[in-house]
Amino acid sequence: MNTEMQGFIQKYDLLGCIQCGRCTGGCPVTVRTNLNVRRFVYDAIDQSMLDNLAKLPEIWDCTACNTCAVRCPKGLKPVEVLIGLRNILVESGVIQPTVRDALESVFREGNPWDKPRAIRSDWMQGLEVKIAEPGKKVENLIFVCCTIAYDPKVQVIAKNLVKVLNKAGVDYGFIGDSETCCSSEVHNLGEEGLFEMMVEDNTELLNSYDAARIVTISPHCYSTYKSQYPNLKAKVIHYTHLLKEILEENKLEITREFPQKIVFHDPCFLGKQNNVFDEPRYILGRIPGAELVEFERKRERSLCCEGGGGKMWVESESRKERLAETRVNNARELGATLLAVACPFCILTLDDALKAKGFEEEMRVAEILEIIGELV
Amino acid sequence: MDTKKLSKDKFGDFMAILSRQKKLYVPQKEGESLRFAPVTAGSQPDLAFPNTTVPPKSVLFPQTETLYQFEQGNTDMSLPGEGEERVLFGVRPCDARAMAIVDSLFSWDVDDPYYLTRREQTTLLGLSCLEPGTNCFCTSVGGGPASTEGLDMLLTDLGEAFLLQTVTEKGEKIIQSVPELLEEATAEDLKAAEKLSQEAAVRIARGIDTDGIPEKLPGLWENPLWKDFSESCLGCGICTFLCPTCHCFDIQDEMEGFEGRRCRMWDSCMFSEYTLHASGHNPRPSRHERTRNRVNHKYSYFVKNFGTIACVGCGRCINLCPVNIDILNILSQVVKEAI
Amino acid sequence: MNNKPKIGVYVCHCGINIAKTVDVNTVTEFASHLPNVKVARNYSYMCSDPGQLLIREDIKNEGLNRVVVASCSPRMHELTFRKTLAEAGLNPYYLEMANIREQCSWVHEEGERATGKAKKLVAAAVSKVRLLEPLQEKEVDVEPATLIIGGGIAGIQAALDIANAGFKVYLVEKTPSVGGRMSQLDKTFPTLDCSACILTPKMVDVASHPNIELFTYSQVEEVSGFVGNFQVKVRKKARYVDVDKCTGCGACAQECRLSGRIPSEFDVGMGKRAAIYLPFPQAVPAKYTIDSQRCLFLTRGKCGKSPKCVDACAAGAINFEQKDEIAEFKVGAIIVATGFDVFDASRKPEYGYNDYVNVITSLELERLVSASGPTGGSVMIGTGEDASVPREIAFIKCVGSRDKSVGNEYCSRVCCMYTAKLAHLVEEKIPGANVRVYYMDVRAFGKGFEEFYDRVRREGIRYIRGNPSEIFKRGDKLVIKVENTLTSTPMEDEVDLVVLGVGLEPRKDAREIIDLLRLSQSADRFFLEAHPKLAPVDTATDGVFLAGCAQGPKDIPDTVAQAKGAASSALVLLSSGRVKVQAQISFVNEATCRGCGFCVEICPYGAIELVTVNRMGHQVSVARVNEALCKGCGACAAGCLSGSVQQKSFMDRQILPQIAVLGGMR
Amino acid sequence: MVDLEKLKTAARETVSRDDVKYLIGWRQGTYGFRVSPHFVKEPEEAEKLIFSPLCTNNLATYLVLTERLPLPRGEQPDSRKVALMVKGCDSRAVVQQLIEQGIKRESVLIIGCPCEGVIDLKKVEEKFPHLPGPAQARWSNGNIVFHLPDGDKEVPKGEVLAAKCLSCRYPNPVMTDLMLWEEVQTRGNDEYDDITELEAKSPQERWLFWEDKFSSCIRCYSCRNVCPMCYCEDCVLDRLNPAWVFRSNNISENTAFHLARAFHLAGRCIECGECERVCPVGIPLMKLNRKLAKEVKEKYEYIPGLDPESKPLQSSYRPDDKEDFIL
Amino acid sequence: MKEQFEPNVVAFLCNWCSYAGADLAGTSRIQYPSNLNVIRVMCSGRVNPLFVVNALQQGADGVLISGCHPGDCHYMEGNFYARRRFALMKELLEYVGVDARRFNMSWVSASEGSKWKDVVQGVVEKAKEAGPFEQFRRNKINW
Repeated sequence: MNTEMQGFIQKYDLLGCIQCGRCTGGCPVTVRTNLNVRRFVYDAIDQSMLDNLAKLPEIWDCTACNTCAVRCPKGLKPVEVLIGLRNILVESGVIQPTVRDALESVFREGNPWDKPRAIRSDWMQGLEVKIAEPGKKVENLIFVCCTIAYDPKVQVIAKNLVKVLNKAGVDYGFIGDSETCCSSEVHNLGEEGLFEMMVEDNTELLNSYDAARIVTISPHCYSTYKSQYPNLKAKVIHYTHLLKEILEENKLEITREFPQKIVFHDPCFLGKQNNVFDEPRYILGRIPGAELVEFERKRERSLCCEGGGGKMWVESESRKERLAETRVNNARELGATLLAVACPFCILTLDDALKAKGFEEEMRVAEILEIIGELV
Repeated sequence: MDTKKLSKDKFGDFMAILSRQKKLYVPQKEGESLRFAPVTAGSQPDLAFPNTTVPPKSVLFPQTETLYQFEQGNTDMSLPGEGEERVLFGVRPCDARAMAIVDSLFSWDVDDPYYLTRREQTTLLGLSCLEPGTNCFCTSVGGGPASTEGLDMLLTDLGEAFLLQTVTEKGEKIIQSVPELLEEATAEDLKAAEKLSQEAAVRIARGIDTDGIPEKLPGLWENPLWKDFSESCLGCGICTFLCPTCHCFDIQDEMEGFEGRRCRMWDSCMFSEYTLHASGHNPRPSRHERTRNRVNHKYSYFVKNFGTIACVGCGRCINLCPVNIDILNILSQVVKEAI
Repeated sequence: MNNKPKIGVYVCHCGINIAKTVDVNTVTEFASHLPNVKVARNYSYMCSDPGQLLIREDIKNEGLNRVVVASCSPRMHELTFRKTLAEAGLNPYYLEMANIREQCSWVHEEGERATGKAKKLVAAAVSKVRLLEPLQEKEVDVEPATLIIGGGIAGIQAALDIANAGFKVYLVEKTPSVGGRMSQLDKTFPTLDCSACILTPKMVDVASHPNIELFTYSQVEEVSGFVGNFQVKVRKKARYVDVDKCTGCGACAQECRLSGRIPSEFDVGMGKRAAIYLPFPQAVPAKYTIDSQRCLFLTRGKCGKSPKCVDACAAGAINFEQKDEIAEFKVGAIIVATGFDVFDASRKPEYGYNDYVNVITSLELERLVSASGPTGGSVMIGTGEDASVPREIAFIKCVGSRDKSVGNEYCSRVCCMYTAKLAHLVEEKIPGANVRVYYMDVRAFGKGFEEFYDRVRREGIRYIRGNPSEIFKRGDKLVIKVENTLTSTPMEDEVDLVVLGVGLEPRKDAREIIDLLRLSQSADRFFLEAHPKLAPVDTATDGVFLAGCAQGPKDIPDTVAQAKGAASSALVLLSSGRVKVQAQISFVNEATCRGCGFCVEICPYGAIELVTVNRMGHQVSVARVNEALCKGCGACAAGCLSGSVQQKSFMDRQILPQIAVLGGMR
Repeated sequence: MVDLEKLKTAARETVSRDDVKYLIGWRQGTYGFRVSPHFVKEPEEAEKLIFSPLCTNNLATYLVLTERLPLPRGEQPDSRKVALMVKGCDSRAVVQQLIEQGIKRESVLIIGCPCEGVIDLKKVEEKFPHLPGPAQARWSNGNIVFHLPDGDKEVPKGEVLAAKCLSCRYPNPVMTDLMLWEEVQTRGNDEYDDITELEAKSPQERWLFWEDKFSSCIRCYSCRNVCPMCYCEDCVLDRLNPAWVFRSNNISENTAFHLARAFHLAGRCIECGECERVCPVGIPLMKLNRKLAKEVKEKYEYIPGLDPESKPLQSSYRPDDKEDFIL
Repeated sequence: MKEQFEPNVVAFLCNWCSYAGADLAGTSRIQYPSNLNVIRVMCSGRVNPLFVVNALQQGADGVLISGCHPGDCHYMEGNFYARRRFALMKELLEYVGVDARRFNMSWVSASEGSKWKDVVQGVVEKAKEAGPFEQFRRNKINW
């Protein structure tokens, strides 16, 4: 047994657990997998069990939505126990090839998508983008997110942000090619060593700018910078904070009518984990002609889309329909014509679900920036 | 008295012999300040100064001095040791004159054994003051760059060599103890030294005609000038502690558990508790009475008692006053007011 | 008087407890040579009668004026030996003890070292005792009256006990009626007797007792003074109804334009009242009050042509000109019985309390099952035509208790039992209903509790172990997401009604009381008692006592018991009539005080104030210690830059010699 | 921009007021680069007032230095206001005195002189030694121009300014009744680099450093007397019973004296640097004071002399104050 | 033979928690080094930080302040003031080169007799490591 395992009880405060079951009760994936996170907290107290626990396939079902930690009455973080178990596997090298590739890609290229560093800013082509310079004052330093930078399906988010920022005349700067992965998913996949390294590197990089705020586009980057980077000098915000600010100060006008019935899906990393609920709704509320409806499971009770927790690179078995499909179904029942989100992962999972369900005719999944960009 | 010449290349040997004979004090840096301290291995004499921050009185009249030690519940007391022979090298003429002034106080009505013994055991080797400081005014108070009053021997830096002029027997003895290092001084040497000190005297930029000041002061007792000049006074002890002629002391018992010692230590007439009575009454309750006392003591009372002004014009009180209270300005105001 | 120290040093053998390790003869011999020591002796038991006699004889015969006893801890026998000194006619504070047992002979086996340390401790004591000064223990009279803040069951009970003992009580209640939370309850566990039936008579007694002056709709504004002598200011808020004229007929409320339009506090918002109202039918006093925040006339200056209540009141009791009044009086003791707030269920958004009408709190259910409640005692979801009777009913316990995520780590102590009670009542009111209780632990610790829990379970209430995590709607059912932790089964339970077993919290306005009385809070934010076990009703402020849920969650029997405890503590004070104040207190050398007020800020008891004095013609401000308030901690003395504040018996000049001896003696 | 005419006019008007006792400002000294505090009682005395890079003195000290002599029975003390010219740092002293009730707000009239930094006399006298006649200086575009007998000399600020001014965070008075001219730009953002540097040394090195400095102390008490925060009428360090520190001059008592002095200023020192400036033997006292200022800022987020409504640091606490040093 | 250095530690204990805790260690007969001597004050808030300077001057090789745990102060707040004062005094002492091992502060409650032993052992051990503190001692310098 290594010393890391010795520390499991202390590290995750396992003895603080009173077995109330709120973690498992709140876990969104229990309806479709065998994951019972409380049992892991309970079983992990026996150090000799750790290696066996780490081999259970359920540990890869967790989406890191954090509901278990938010709900825990004793302040424990059951999700981290699962990540700790993943770490044991990663250390021993027994991981799925897709995961290994993603981690290696972060190490080599600074992104999990196995794309070259050099083309990170390719999405900017044809746009008037301001690039921030280290040491120079900039109000808003924009952090793009690997998925948005590389995945052509969601690059539009960043492009539209540029459009919005330019229109609003906000002082901003992008990082450009030196931008590297926030490593949220590296942590969630259990690669602690790489994560620590990335935190150090990224802290140095981000602190080299004289920025008042770091504006993240993805809630995953937002949440990670906010809670796992203790030494950042600038304040970290999500773009919805900035966009709300812009709209409040009337720096941007949405003139075009948009007669749609919109339902907003709260991303876990934005809502549950960081209590950003009102900003996206404010922005959507400013769209002329749009009608806002709400899910039954909204805000603190929002249902996870299963995009996080490294699930982009992990295949796991399940019993029932995907939560993203449930979500799309619910949206359809509400009569929504537009399912709005504020997260690149949610876009990908919900859009997939939409297509799998064949609802493309009646409904559309779109990022808030996508909509706003179209309307200004 | 004798005149000799000490070549600079033999200066090191000269000092070495002196330090073997007696405890040798030379001006040395301590912190940022310059003061007389015993020569130890590796200590550096520093002679490029108008005068030391702390005057040499700190050796003859230490800031703190144990008079005797005692134990509670026990009438025995123990006295300090015998003391030792010492030499102070590099004393400026003004500071030496100051010691002569202090001598008259400590041998006044009652001989002070602590001071006088130490004075007797100490030889003062002076150094002519060839680069006067900004606020030097020794020439206004009866001194000069090459004054020998209070010294046992005066040295003058002639460039390649020092000219040695003995003043007392103690000085003679020093010369006699190092015959091998010395050569006879020539008339030219004496002349050169004379010239150097005269030139130095010319370079003294500040001064005042002190004639009549002692007589005028008593009449200015209630004059507003004291208030005017003391308004900005902080009541600190810089001007007095660093004055080479100030000699006031306090006696205190310092207790440690059941043991204690009686000691005397420098006091300053600028301190608020200086003349504070046990009743709480203070005849000099504010800074203007104290300022008045400081000037009067030097330029009036001491003159009356000992026939000399108790100020040697070293300029320390002007140089170091944090609020630019300038005794020359006070004196010139005294002169003006008296007319 | 010649006060040159003449010290007697008495070294105790304590049988062999000290003498076995410490060479008491050597220590005695050593002590005899210390300055100012006249006598040094040792004896087998200094605390025994002969031992004390030895000291008394020496004081008389040798003219001793200071005593050092080297024996056990001063915490053990300081008072004993002070008495010895006093009996011999010496000021008891001329004593210093050297602890050569607990902190020497018992903890160091090696004789030579222990003896050496004992010598040092004795020398340090001698060095200090020489400088001690005589102190006077002052006594002050106690005002034979008590202020009780809070008119719930705790305040009511304490008031009745003290009043029955013949002392004056001022009972101050913030709301228009006494009764508190207990009056909102329907039945009480585990006996199921009617809450109103047992409470109402006591409410009436309080109002009619000749020794009790009742202030309802009033607030304590200011408390100054100290134990035995508190000055109190109470603001009687304007009711806009002349209580002497009001007959409580209720005609005004019926006529009020806002009748049935304002959520009733008593019914937790489920029922409605008028702008002029009686909080509940059995309210005491049975006098109406106008809600100045709602009344149309008071808020807008206009109510139709004229206020309807005025027209309706035959007694002419309504008076819109009424102003707040201030009452001032003196008391010797204060009892804080301010109660609790129920946990605000909307702080757990995952339970959808704000979103769903069929998610209610236990207090709301309490009103629903009450015959005097908004539904006349039937358990219904919603109101009016949409109202329906729930069949599937779930209780969730520990809502807002034992939960760090809302900052409440404590157990609220009543939820387990009231849940059992309510489950039982629901089952009784809705025959055939399916009632289940979701729980983490069942804590049935009180008398008859376990038996009641047993009964309820046997009646068919299902207890499922698992704390629900989320509630949302699916169709017309509520879905409870929960894990049955006994079977490790995550499940979704569909029900009609969810009852949240909300916990008890410190009152939101607790800060006002803290500032008023300088109380402290424990980690759970309830008021802190002086000692959790041995002084559970006392506080760190002498003369201020706690009763009921203000100190921590409690059920009714415990509340009443503590109220009686607080009443008896107050009575001890009142009936003795005198109270001794600390002697080793702080004092100020006004001549050197610079008036910066650091000590004033530091003093936890508000015992120091700045006063203006004439110093040789100048008005200067200096600190002054109120000797009755000072508790003698000395924190002011250590914080005084000019050394002007000193603590008697612990003055700088008394401590520094101790340091010199202990630090310097090798 | 310094406007001397405006300053003098304001001073004349101020001292003409019935409720003003006198005004304290600066005037040229008797020689060299010295400046002396100037007490203006009559309007015509305002003519001598100056404001220049030579005005080092923190005049706030005089608000608490005046002796309160016994008044004859029946005579009322002069309770009129004292008008005071302040630089940024000086104004913090006034604010801190208000916090500590050392003075009353109504007894002082604060005239603000936004300041571009004052000289370090030692640095200047090294550059231009031996100047028996008085000299003047003024600020000029980031430089300081000295008017010397042999013509004007312009020197970059960095070469002659006092260290405290190079990292000054509060060049503009933080509280005034009258601001004489427009505020100047804040120059520094003090990171306490000098303190960190000394902290990095070994304990032995630090002891030797301070031993050297403290052993040269002559206990003249100028550091204490010049300090605007040291206004106890009877300083504990002067007291004989109990004798906290003996008057004896030796390394033990000197060290104890300086520790006590520094500690008493914890959370109170407003870093005007006067103690270090006046020390005749050059003890770097600000290195002591600033160490505590740094700790107070880091540990308790407290900066003295800014908010007259704030509670003094030494008489306040937070339940969650750091306690990593406790066993 | 090289004699082992026996340090002298002066401790200030509050009456209600730490002094009582030390008494408890006594009644429980828990053994600890005899190098530490206690001065009893009513509250750790009474301890003037200058006492520490004074103790070092008067010959102590180490100093300990001990009071109630935060929130447990008999006088409610005294130990909070003590904590602030000594946090700063400790910094100051270390800054002038006083060995960090010479100054200690602890929270020991009336029930922590064995913690008291640990504290004393630790403090004495540290003072021993730091060695005699001659440089600052009064009686070595000018007597």
